[in-house]
Amino acid sequence: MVKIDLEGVSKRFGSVIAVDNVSLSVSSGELFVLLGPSGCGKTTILRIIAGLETPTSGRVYFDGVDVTDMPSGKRGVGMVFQSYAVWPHMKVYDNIALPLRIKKLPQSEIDARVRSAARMLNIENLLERYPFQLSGGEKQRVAVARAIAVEPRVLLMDEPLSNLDALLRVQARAEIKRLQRELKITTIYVTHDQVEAMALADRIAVMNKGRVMQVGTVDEVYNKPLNRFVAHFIGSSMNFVEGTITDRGVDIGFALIPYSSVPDELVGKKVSVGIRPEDIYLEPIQGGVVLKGRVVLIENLASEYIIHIDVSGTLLRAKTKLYPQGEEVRLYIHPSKVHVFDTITENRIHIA
Amino acid sequence: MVKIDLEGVSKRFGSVIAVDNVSLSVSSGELFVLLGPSGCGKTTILRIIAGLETPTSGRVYFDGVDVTDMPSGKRGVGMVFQSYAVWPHMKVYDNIALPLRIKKLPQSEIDARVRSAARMLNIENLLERYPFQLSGGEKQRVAVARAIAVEPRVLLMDEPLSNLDALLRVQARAEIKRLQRELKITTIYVTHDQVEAMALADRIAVMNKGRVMQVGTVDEVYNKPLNRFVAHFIGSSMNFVEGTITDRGVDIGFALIPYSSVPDELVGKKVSVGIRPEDIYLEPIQGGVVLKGRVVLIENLASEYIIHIDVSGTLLRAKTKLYPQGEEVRLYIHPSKVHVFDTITENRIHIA
Amino acid sequence: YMFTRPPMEKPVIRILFASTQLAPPAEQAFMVELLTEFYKETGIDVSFLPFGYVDIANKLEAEIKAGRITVSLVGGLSTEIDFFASKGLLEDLGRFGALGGRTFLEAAIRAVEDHKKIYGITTFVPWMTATFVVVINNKAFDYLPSGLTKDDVVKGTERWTWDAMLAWAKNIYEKTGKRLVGLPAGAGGLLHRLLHGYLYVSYTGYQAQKFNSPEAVQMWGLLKELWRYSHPESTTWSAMADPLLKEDVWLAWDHTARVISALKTSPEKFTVAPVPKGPVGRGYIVVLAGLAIPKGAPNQEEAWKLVEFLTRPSTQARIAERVGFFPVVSEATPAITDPGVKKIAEGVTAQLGARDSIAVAIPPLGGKAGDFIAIYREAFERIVLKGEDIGAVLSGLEPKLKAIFAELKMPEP
Amino acid sequence: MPSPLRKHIPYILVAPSLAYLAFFISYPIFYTFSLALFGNPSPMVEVMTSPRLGEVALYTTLIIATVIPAQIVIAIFASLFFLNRFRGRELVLYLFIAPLAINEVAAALIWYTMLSSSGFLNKLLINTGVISAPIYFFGYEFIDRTLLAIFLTEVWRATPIVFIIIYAGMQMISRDYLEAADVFGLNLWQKLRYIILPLIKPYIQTALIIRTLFALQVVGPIFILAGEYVRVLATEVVYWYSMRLNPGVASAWALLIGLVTLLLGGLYIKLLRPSAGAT
Amino acid sequence: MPSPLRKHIPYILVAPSLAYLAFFISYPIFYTFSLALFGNPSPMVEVMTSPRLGEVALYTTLIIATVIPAQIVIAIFASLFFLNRFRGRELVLYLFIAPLAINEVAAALIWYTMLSSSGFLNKLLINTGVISAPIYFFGYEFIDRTLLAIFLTEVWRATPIVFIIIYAGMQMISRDYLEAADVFGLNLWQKLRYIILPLIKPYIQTALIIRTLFALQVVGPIFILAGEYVRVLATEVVYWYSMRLNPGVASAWALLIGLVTLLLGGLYIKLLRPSAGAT
Ligand SMILES: Nc1ncnc2c1ncn2[C@@H]1O[C@H](COP(=O)(O)OP(=O)(O)OP(=O)(O)O)[C@@H](O)[C@H]1O
Ligand SMILES: Nc1ncnc2c1ncn2[C@@H]1O[C@H](COP(=O)(O)OP(=O)(O)OP(=O)(O)O)[C@@H](O)[C@H]1O
Ligand SMILES: [Mg+2]
Ligand SMILES: [Mg+2]
Repeated sequence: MVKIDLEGVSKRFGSVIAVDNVSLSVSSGELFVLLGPSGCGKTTILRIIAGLETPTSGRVYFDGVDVTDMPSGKRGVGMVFQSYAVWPHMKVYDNIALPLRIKKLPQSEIDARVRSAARMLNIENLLERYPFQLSGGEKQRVAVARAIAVEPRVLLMDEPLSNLDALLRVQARAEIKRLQRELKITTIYVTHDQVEAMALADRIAVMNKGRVMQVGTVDEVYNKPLNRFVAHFIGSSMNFVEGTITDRGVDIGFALIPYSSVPDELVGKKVSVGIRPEDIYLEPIQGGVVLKGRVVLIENLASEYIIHIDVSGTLLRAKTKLYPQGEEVRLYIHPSKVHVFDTITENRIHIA
Repeated sequence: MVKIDLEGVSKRFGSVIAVDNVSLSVSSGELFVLLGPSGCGKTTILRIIAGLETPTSGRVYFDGVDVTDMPSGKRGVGMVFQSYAVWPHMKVYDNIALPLRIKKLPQSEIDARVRSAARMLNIENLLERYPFQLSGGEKQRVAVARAIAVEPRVLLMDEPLSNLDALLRVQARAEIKRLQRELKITTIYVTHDQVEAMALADRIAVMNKGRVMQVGTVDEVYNKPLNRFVAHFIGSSMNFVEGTITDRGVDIGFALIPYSSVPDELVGKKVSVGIRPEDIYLEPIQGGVVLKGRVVLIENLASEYIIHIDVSGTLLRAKTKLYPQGEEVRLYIHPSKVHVFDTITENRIHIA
Repeated sequence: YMFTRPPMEKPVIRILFASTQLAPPAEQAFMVELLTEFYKETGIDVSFLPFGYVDIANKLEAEIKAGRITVSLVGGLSTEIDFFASKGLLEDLGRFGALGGRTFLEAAIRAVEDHKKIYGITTFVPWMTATFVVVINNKAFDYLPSGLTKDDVVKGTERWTWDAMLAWAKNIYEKTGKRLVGLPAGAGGLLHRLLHGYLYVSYTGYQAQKFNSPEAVQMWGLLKELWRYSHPESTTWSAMADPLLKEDVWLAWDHTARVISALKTSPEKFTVAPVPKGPVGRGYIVVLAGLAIPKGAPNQEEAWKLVEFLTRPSTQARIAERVGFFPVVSEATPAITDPGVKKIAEGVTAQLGARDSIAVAIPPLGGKAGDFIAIYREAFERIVLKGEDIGAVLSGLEPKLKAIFAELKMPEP
Repeated sequence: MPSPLRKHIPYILVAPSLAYLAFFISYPIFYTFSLALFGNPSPMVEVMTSPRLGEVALYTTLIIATVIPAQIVIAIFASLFFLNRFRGRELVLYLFIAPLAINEVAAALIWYTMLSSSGFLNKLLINTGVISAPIYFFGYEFIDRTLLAIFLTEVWRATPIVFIIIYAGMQMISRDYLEAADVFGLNLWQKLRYIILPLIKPYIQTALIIRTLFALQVVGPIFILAGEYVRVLATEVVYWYSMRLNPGVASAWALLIGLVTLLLGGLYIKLLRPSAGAT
Repeated sequence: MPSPLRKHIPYILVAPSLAYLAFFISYPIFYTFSLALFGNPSPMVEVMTSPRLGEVALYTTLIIATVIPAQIVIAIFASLFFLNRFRGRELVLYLFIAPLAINEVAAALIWYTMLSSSGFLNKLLINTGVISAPIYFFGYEFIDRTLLAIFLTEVWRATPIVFIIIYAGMQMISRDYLEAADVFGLNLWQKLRYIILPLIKPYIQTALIIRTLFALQVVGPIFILAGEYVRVLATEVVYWYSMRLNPGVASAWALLIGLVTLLLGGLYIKLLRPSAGAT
């Protein structure tokens, strides 16, 4: 129920710029996901919001109130630390209960909350253990349980499920989402798992080298990446082909991707053209451009295949559930699924 | 270049049985993946192989030699700890170099190996930092670099890439695989990421509650899960429907999955039938069984959709790239992609 | 010790001088300095060897038994020499005749005479002395009680009694509101000496014999009274120099060595007086060090030369100034240059020379010395500090005191 | 280290040190016992029936029971304080630790001089008009205040040791744990109670043991500040050994010190057993 | 704690303790200085020009420079040893720590008795025929052996303190780091050199400071074992204070002790600055 705003926040550690002039707005009750490569500053942003780190410059607002200098404990945040930070001298139960005791909740309420959080994360049978008696994933779940049990106004989760198996992760993710919705907790969620990001996020921010590259819904980020970095980073790794804009579309050497209304000023521009493997079809689609190629390699991912195809010397990867029949194949690409970026600025060129 | 055998290995911590009578055989030069839910004993097995934990019972052999009581350092293993265990008082460079120095390698060789490992994991620019100056993912990469730089006979990796973003993970994974192949390092790799498991593994062991449930290639485990647990655990979560075997196939209430040669003794058996979401098609397939259903919910995973479909009161999930047209849909299932398990023993019933 | 010896011209005679005194390093250094001068003068090279008292006894005994004596001269307290003599380890010094140009003090002569009476020989030559005195801040003279003059105090006349001191303290207290008498009743203080060697002797004539007697009860009564005008911090003081300097007290009784620094710092402030007397006399302890020659010692003539050197007034004056032991010859005092030391030396001379004085020595009790002291200190604590009944305390402690002397088969002093 | 063979390695490695233990440690201990226990009358019996025992027990307890807790508390707060990095921190820290470098006898003398009736404190208070007559801290009549002076001196002199140990412990606490506490709203007191104190238990234990040990051995300052009239175990040892020349009884008192130390040490270890999880 | 306002909180919280620092800590320190420096002649000048200074420096250095390193080494190995859990560990541990409970004077007496010419050791060796004449450890002529006896006594008595501190430190090392060392083939020495010692630097530092401090203050045992012939800084303080009754010179020596302590303390802190990363 808190709206969080970052205004030009930067953080330097000596000569390292961990966060570089980030401005963000997280709506009240939103589940906001931070995505980005390792070392891009996600943890640092969470820590700044939590009040564990003072930004070198810039301000943080909760509901419009400047909290940049407010001590951490007063901000009403709950946090899952990337390193868990489970207190080693307390049993799991006490780890989860301590923040509640601090809040002077009645004993019965504390017990109920601890057990419900433990149930959500499948650690009910571990409540009497000490952290050193837990496996990595179990410890991580304790950290998550501790953060959600306090039902904070703001929930900050730093890769909370990275050490869990797929099944449990889906389950835990669903529980977190439910709780978050129910209590309308403004949540900022760091993850490396794009499926998780997409399943959870109201909106996503994609970061790189301390900067925010794009903020938007899953669809926006996936379908309209603002620059080459985002396009490359989101989804399975994109095929890139160099090309030139002509008045009829984009010429990528071995094919022309037709666009009807190309603005004159763009004509002749060198561009990088990105196509996702999953947007390359082996069966005909409506309005698709046809390419001819030769299958070079087939990777079996159990439920689907990555097919490496040589198209006039350029290697493209296509993701498909169908095993290709024969070596020579026809590929179909829809112009609306083709992303065009300026070769120099790497920014998206809107073209249709 | 070492063949590893576990023979009836168990490990108890007080009343907790972390590993329960596990026998495994990892071939020389193999990349063997351990998969299983959080807390199932993966780390414990690695630690037993590394010599950090003495099994309560059972023996460990390296190339047929009993190493159960051999001190860890003598075994020639390299390990990536789940908690990284990067030495905090040493710079990244020294963390990677120390094990090499211990081996008395020439200085130039050490430097070359440190830099090459760092390059593989994209941490070349962090060599002069202390661990406390690193992000979580960076620390994890240091741990990986340290383990691979020693070029051990046996490489044990406990979720080595869990804190990396997808792109980097793919890259690192490829590098690890390459190195492992090149040097023929027997590798045991723990991961929660099934895509990773499938991309890397020569063979997979699926564990549950300290036991090994199935060992096999990716294909075997995925296509012929030996029991309900493996079927459920591997791949995106399977649809399960109760049914009964008849002489013509398996009756699942709203449809009959036809099998031509049902052994007589199986007729009348209660079974659980599992169908993976990716094996439910919205377009006709050859030899498929047709079901009719109503779309209840569509989850957008950006590159594909999970479609929840009500089929005569039973909810099935289908994974598809196509957005369904209209509410009423037809589903197609191929009998060869249907997994049949005994409802009581939960073991696979081979039927065709 | 590194000091450059002069080049050897004539054949050097070496003698060993073993001493229980002046063992502390700085005093040793002083002795070495002194002996270097002696060497320059006589060509006799003396090695000064500080030893424990028991060690010297053992060494002498062993050497005499073996017939190979190395030590030519022994320095020690008169009581220690008494012990050596009782074992027959010493030469008769009578044969060396008198030392000219110096007059030994009354008390010193008496000690030598005492030994002669027991052993029939002159066992030692007095060397140096120390005793307890009363140091007075000159301001106190403004508060003398009626019937007591400054002269009485300084000269130690009939009127300078413990009662007079009490009256004086009381007068000071009434006029200034301050308790300005100081006694060394702290942990390392020598209060017990005041008790057995001064007050008891002055009131009963003995240190221990009349421990529990009406005279003793009277004495304790006086002390209790005096305590009321004594500085309360006295129980933490082991030496009076500091309280005197800070003017925490005006009248203080203590060992010469423990007040000397005050007098060295501000000689003009203080007067040193002999101790007051009691009904029986002016009881006081004299600590006397003497020089003796072991039986059959080598180079006895040279040793005697050293004795002569060490008892010369000029040497004595220097010893007083450097190590705080006082001269045993009256000619030495005027030779002292430091005004503070000189003041004390005068006080000591006055005390040692007083006619009505009863000099006593600390009884040589060996391992029982601690028990002996403890009895007096316990009496003080219980009677004066805790206010217990005098008679009861004394009767309670008396058997213990007697037991000590009984055990050692010694007469009670 | 798993091997059963390797389990013996420590023993083999330290065979010499075990011999050392057996001989050089046990023998002297037995020697003290024999000195203290045998004799006629047995010095230990003498001590146990001595009328001073009560007094000694009282003062020893009083001093130990006030000084040590005060030191632990001060050291904990000082450590918390010095964990903040502020300008001039190093200087203040050194100043705080400085008394360590002062000999205990010297320290006692300084405090004696400062608190004595004509000392600095009284002069200051009189000159500023706060009091008109000096406050006496020393002397038999003011033994309560003397105890206060002993308390102050000991705290002044020996707290830095406790501080050094506890500060080292606090610095070792992983920042994560404290940050988690901050985030979850624990205030300073709660952080202290629930996180810091449990985690530094082994240090508090070490500090307590070391301090008790030394507090039980303090002699010089007590003699200086209180004369003979505040008797504690250690002053009895010195008194019997060097004033009464009775090594037997001195040993018996020394043995009592040893026993009390071991007893308290055992108590601390028992009370401050680290929570199972704290590594 | 980010807020600029909060930055002041520590100051406010500890205003009283700052006052305490200013008054109760600084004043006595200045007092010692003034006592030691002023006077005519200045006691400090007297000390610095005294012929004993060389001797005192020699013996002090000899004792400090042998005892403390030996203690650190023994304590490190003992800690390594006691980290292994073996049967009877607690008992051996208590035995090892036991000398702590013995008063330093008592300890010295025990060793004196044991090593004296008619003592236990000589009797043992003579009776077992190892030697025929007693070995003398004490007396002016055998001052080298007396130093050995002092060394043994001090090591025996005070090593447990060093041990307690270093052991606490080793127990705090996260098991992970040691396990990583095991896996990567570091042997015991390498583990010690590369992992354990760097990580316990702060503890070694604490132990060094505390031990140096106390070693510089030892008087009783030296007087007992060596009489007056082994002169160190601390014995000079006592000598000048209680034998020569000269607080000025005593203070000057005490000040020297203080300076040496601070100097060595500073040195330890400098040499053992924890590696930047070790928290
Ligand atoms: N010291 C211990 N005491 C008690 N139980 C323990 C101890 N160590 C591990 N366990 C338990 O043993 C089981 C196996 O632990 P292990 O660490 O091997 O799991 P894991 O498969 O690695 O799990 P994860 O994926 O969460 O890391 C877990 O249930 C854990 O709680
Ligand atoms: N104390 C520090 N000193 C120097 N650099 C630091 C420090 N802390 C973090 N950094 C650097 O700041 C950058 C951002 O770190 P941060 O922990 O926010 O990354 P992250 O996005 O959370 O990465 P990961 O996904 O790997 O956890 C990294 O490059 C890291 O190396
Ligand atoms: Mg991070
Ligand atoms: Mg694990």
